[in-house]
Amino acid sequence: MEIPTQKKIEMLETMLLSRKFSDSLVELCKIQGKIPGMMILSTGQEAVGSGVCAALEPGDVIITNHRSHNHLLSKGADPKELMAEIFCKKTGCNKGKSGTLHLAVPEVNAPCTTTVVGGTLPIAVGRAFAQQYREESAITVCFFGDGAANEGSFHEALNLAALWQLPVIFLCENNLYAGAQRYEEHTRVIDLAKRAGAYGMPGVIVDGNDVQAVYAAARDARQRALEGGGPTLIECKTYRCRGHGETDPQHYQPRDEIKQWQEKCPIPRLSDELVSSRVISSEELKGMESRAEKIVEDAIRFAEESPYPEPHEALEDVYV
Amino acid sequence: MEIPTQKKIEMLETMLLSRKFSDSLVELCKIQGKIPGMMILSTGQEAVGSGVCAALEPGDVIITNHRSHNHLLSKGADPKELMAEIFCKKTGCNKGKSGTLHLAVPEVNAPCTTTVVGGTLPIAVGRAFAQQYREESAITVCFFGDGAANEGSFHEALNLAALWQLPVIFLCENNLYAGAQRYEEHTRVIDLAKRAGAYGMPGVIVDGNDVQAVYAAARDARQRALEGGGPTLIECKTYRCRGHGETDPQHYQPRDEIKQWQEKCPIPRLSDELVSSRVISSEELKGMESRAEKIVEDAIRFAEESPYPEPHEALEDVYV
Amino acid sequence: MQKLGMGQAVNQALREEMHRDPNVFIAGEGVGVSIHVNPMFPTTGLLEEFGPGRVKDTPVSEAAIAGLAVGAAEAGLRPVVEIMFNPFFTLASDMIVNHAAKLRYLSGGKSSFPLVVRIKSGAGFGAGCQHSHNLEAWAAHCPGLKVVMPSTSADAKGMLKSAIRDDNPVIFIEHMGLYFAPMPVPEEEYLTPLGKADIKRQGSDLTVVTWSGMLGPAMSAAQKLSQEGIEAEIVDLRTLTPLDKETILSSVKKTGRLIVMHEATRTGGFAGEIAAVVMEEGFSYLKAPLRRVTGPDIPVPASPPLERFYIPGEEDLIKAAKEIV
Amino acid sequence: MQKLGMGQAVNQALREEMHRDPNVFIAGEGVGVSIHVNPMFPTTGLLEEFGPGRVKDTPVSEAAIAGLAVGAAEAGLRPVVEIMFNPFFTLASDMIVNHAAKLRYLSGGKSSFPLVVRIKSGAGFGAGCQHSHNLEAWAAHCPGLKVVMPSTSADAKGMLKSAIRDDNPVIFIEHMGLYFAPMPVPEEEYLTPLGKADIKRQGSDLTVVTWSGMLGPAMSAAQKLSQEGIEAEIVDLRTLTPLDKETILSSVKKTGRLIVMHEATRTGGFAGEIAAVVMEEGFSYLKAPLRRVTGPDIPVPASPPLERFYIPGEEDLIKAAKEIV
Ligand SMILES: Cc1ncc(C[n+]2csc(CCOP(=O)(O)OP(=O)(O)O)c2C)c(N)n1
Ligand SMILES: Cc1ncc(C[n+]2csc(CCOP(=O)(O)OP(=O)(O)O)c2C)c(N)n1
Ligand SMILES: [Mg+2]
Ligand SMILES: [Mg+2]
Repeated sequence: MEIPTQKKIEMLETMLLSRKFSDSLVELCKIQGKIPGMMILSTGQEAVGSGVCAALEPGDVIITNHRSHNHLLSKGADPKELMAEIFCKKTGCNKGKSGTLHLAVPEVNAPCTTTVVGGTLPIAVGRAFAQQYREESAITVCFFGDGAANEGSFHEALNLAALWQLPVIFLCENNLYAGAQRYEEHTRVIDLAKRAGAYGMPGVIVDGNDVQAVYAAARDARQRALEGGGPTLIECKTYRCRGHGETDPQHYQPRDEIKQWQEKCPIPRLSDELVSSRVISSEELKGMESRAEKIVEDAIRFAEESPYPEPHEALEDVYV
Repeated sequence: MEIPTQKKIEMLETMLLSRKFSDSLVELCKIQGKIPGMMILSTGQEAVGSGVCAALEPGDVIITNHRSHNHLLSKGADPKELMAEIFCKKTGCNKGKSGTLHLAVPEVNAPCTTTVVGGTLPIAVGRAFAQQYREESAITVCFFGDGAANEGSFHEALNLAALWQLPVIFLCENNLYAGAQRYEEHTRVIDLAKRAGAYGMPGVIVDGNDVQAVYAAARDARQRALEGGGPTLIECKTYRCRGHGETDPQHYQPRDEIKQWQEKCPIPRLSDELVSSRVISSEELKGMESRAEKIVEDAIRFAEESPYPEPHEALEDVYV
Repeated sequence: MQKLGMGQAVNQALREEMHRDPNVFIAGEGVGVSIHVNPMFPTTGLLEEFGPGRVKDTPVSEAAIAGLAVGAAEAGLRPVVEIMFNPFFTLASDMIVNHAAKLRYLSGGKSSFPLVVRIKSGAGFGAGCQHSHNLEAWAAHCPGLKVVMPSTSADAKGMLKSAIRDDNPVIFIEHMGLYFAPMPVPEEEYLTPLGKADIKRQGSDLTVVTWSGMLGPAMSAAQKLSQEGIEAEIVDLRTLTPLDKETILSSVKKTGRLIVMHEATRTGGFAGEIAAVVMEEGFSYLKAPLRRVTGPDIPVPASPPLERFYIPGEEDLIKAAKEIV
Repeated sequence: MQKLGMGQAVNQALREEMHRDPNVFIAGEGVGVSIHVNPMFPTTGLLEEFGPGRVKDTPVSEAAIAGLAVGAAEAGLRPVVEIMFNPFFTLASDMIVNHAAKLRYLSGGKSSFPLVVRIKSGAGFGAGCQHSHNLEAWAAHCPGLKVVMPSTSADAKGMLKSAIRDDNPVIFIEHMGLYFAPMPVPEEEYLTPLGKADIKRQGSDLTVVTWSGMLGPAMSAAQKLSQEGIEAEIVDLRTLTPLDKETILSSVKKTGRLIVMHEATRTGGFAGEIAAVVMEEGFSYLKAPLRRVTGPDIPVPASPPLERFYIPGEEDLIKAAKEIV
């Protein structure tokens, strides 16, 4: 099935936005005291969130993890509120309670983000169960990493989802590393997608740096789920171009490995195609880039100018 | 490879002993107050423990679960001490602290029995790790049920064992039920052995009511493990002829299903073969049966005549 | 008035709430088809009444069961999931403690998790410590959770209904020993509020704060003490968090003496919390040392004489009372 | 004397014990190759020194990591495994609580489990409650475990060495804030016993029982109080279980006043246990109400002003002290 031009442009836009967003954070978090906590980015992996979310409708739900910015921006979260939350400001989407790690944006159906590795999986099962229970025409996407695929929660969640044929996509973003451990150091199975077979569920391997392939795989899996065909495990093969977090010196990642993958960057891969096939002009591409830049600049200004929460606000929001 | 005659006789003996042991417990636990706690038996599944343990050397270790009697007897545990422990007596192998559910017999290298479903798997990984660490020529067998295969611990344990190529056999006793849930109600995968592939580990399906097939599979897996070939997942297909425990009315198990499986009883299957091929005579078989009966009678007498522990002994054995 | 065991009372509460609100569903290991065919058990008959769409038997997967509740609750359903025995709370604890309890806070109040986790607990059935381990103190140490532990069938019914309607995650712990003790339960619809202790017996000489399976022995001890002229006030805590300090403190103000009785092991048990609250806010009321009547610091053993040794009883409370009155 | 952060002290202890005993090995997520290349961290350099056979990086699988320790310990090895952050204790808790702590008891004393679980803990690094959640009270409520929480580098080193040689499972909790505070550590071989509190400051007016990251603020508060004529005795608990009641009680006997200070949330925190012990066994010593200086009953928030609000400090202790002296 063809991918509509409009979708391609949308995906290019969310990838550009995500990239600008991350790049600015790389710089910002170097400035002592500007951004508290860890800084975990998905530079180079933007095709995953952008491709998947382009295949979703607003009523579809995503549950995401510590490496969430690209997923959330692609799902339509407000960059200002995200940035303010990353700055731990009162105007952030979670009033500064979350910071960068647990950004929850229920307005765009991204209601739960967890930094417990593997935590997204059972929650996504529950969220998809609710969709099935209510006979909604909507699905849930669960993002997680290759490392998370070795948590017990992965196993229990996939088994239950397959058993009950829940409308969920388990989207494994295999970026070759879990912390400092390379893929071969955390499992012997060659493709994580193969694990789908252990639950009687289809498993799909996708080039995670090809946003169109990601989109197509997500669209197909979504369609199957809506038709009652149950869950799909999609493994997007990609690469963590930066460290686990921004303080990670990446001493264990071979330089040429990083370089090779940087050359597979998903953004020029799509933009070159769109420009060379004259879907957009180079000027339009430039325009898209500067719009993304402007959005990020505005978001940073908003975040910087926003106040921190008052200390006693810490006491709020524990209970309903 | 041929199975030595001596092994066949040994397996018949441990199966007979296990069966007499269980059958007597069926009756004993009907008598109010005689045996406290739950009574979980493996009637009809004796080929599994007997076949596996016959393939082991004394230095090999087993880690077992709530349905342990057959495993422990086959590994050589003293029937008197087992029975006394089941009776919760002071002379039991665990001084009455365990009762029937957590029988630990380190003397025969069965040091940990856990009734937390799935609990055996990570422990077995640790035990096998010690064997590898010390370069022992010995392996660990981990017993667990089909239900346990859906616990997260299964996943984490198999992944780690395969990654480190530990000398362990994961022995799944698929008796078609986990509590009142039939196999199809807890997973969609047709054969649990298939899950081995999710970890890059060999998986083997065995007729769990054919003790010789069980023995052969365990022997092969043991050999592979000793040669550095790492773990194996063996799925023994068998059937829980009695209820989950002795108070379970089995209302959810079709009568004819039970009957069909009773006809596949592993004991006559072996004894008929041995008698018809004149390895043993019918008289010798009778002799074996009455020896087993005698052992169980002695065990029961020992257990009945033994005292309960003194109340304050409850305070002992918490810390070294 | 009808007389029900606590399992039956729970059953009635589930049934009523499922009739009232289509968003309520139950899930767990054997909540539909069970190895127990016993009208005294909490979920008996619900599958027949509400069908497999709302009564969900699950695989043996405690993390997934708890995650199911977290995700479904966020969507606005009202899951009531069961953890078969209290020690298996460990396997569900990441989902409950790091997710159900925290995700609302982390969202800045945007998401909420109206779920109930029912847990069967209590020693006394000879199964040993992997089945019997009272861990209410764990849940009570986690802001974001409410922890309910009723002692009577009537409270169990009214509080479970309140728990299901509460918009917060509630840990609802049932003592299995109470399943088989018929007690009066009102026939008409009622809700029992969470967070309110209940004085089950008035007394002037000492306050006994207790909950769950220990209410019974506490009440009978009180009766015996009364014959010797000691009048114990029995405060049935019912809810551990939010803690009803007011009721505890005003009772201690009256009696000047405090005993806390629970089945859980002593060190780190919730008795400590109550002691601390009274020592902070009711110090001037106190006329005598505290006594804790609890399980000893050992795992629950299987053998009957050992298990009886473990479980605190009437005699222990009487002894403690006499020490301080 | 050498000055080491607590991470370095832990590192030295591990190194010495691994040299001494070939049965000691370490395992965990990134204990070998780490995303932190920092000499202040506890496992830096061990892979290079002892090789991948004894320094085992694992997958992200907390239950398997803990199970590895349980099984290997039963075999007589002395595993020291790491749980990266305290909230992930939940994921390992079945193996630790239902197995490491109970299997010896259930075996009637036949099997034993000489293992150490090292846990990194503490708020203050802006990561929020899924990384920062002090759960020592959970472990301390489980008979069969020992729970150690040192406050100084010297104690960390001596106590970790004792923990490794102990034949019981030991939960060893390190406050990450202390990794970066160099403190004197003896150069020569020494062992610090488990189960003994340490009076870090003598005082006559009130007793402050504290541990881990709170010792620092407690000591500086004591200094300020002293300038106002209030002399606080600071009891560094160091080991939660087995609890050194004797030291606590004799201090309270001297001062007549008790404050317990910990970083964990208040309700259900281990301060309650200490309050209860004193109220039971030292009631007559008490001249004033208890004060608890603890985290409030909220999850740890990420934003700096909120997180600072969470963490109890010097000022809170000074205020509490003045209330009761
Ligand atoms: C349960 C748990 N264990 C450990 C950690 C620490 N941790 C955070 S991210 C991470 C690696 C996760 O790898 P992966 O799932 O591949 O995601 P990636 O970071 O590569 O996107 C680890 C170990 C955690 N957050 N949660
Ligand atoms: C973690 C945990 N969850 C639930 C239970 C209750 N339970 C005991 S045995 C059992 C069924 C186990 O099924 P399976 O693994 O197939 O073993 P089988 O009983 O068939 O031998 C269950 C659910 C338990 N003991 N532990
Ligand atoms: Mg990864
Ligand atoms: Mg089974």
